[in-house]
Amino acid sequence: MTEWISLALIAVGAFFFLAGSTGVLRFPDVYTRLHALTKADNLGLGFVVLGLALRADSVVVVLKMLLIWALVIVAGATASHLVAEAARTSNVAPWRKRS
Amino acid sequence: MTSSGWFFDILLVATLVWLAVRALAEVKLFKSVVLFIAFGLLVALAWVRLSAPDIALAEAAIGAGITGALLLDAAGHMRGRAEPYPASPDAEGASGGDTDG
Amino acid sequence: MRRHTRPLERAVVFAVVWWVVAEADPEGWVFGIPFVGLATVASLKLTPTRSWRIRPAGALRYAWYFVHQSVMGGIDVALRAIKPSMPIDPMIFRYRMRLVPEHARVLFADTVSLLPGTLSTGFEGDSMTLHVLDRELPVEQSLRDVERRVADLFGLTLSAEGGNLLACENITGGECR
Amino acid sequence: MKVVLVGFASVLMLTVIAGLIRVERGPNPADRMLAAQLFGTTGVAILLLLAEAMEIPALRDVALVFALLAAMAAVAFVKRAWHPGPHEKGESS
Repeated sequence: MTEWISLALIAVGAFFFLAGSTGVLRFPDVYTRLHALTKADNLGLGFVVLGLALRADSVVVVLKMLLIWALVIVAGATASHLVAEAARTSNVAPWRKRS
Repeated sequence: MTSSGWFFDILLVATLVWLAVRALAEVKLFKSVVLFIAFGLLVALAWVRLSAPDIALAEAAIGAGITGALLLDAAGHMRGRAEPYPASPDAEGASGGDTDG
Repeated sequence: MRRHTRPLERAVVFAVVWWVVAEADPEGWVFGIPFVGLATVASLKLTPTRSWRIRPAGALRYAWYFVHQSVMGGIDVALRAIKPSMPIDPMIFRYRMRLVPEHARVLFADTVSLLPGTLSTGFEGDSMTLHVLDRELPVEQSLRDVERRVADLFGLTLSAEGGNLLACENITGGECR
Repeated sequence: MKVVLVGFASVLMLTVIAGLIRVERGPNPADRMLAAQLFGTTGVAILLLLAEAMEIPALRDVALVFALLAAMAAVAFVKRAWHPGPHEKGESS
């Protein structure tokens, strides 16, 4: 039972990675791509970590994976802020929907 | 384990070769550096598949990380100093934001 | 505000991190003890004093809010990315922050980037500029919520001014209304 | 079941390869850089899956390095490689 829940969680995680990559490819400018990358991939990694946590041998392994996840979140959010700021200060124009 | 991961390994090796060629052949310096960083990360994954986690760690930290940062720094210094290459026939056309070497 | 160094507190934090990273391997302490010491010295050199503290109850409330919101954010952007119609309508906003200390603003910006449809793109004085994926989203309400949670986490009070959202014509700010 | 984990790792590998298309296309240095960031996050997930499937706990240490690397590359990019000059602004749409 745990086995199946674990696999289902990892599958959900893989879905978010797929959606994130789809966004990076489909979205029209660097800002919207950053949206897709930071949010979808961090959530995907979260689900993968949860799925693997269910089959981990010890609590400390779970803690270590959570630590890695937290590190990825902090690093990812900060990196996306920096890249977005660099793009903004050099006048990379954001995409606008044509109305 | 080694037998069931063949699909992963084929994907990895094919991408590695392609990245190696692209990183060397690319005219735009900055793009080449990003391709190199991606290449380093995939080389680390290749060491992982060869059950050599210690070498993978060194490759990720030194090969992709520190070398990548140094190359990014160097690409930043190169910008504006060297005359840009004659405009290459490029689908992106006048994408002004790029750092042609 | 009281400033403190607390070397021992930092060493304990680093020791716990090492214990987790070494997966509780007792042999790991051969390297662990010297490196916990080095990390403590390095952190005291880099940030000699710190003027902030974390309130445990506020941290729990923040963590719950954060997990909930980042799940919503991930689902939101994933659906927008895979829907064939790709429903996005981006807009630049400027938000006047009610949080004053720098550490709180950094946490605020990082949290905002993981909320549904918002991405922080830098600070300008007391304001933060952000890119929003869909102008129909209730951005002002969620930003005010995040600020309140961050203030709760650090035990801060929000300044009376600010907390309002302006829509900008241009990426570099310019005219905002 | 280990086979399924490697299968998921392969799916993630495919998303990494999809991200390479963004590195190729650009058009802006920032676009290429964020694809490098994508490899960081996805690489961590691949390594955690392989650590479980191949039963090598040390792979989680490699994942830890991958996690730090994306941030390091982004900082090096913003601080060092991207000095916006007056002649190179804007993005062709």
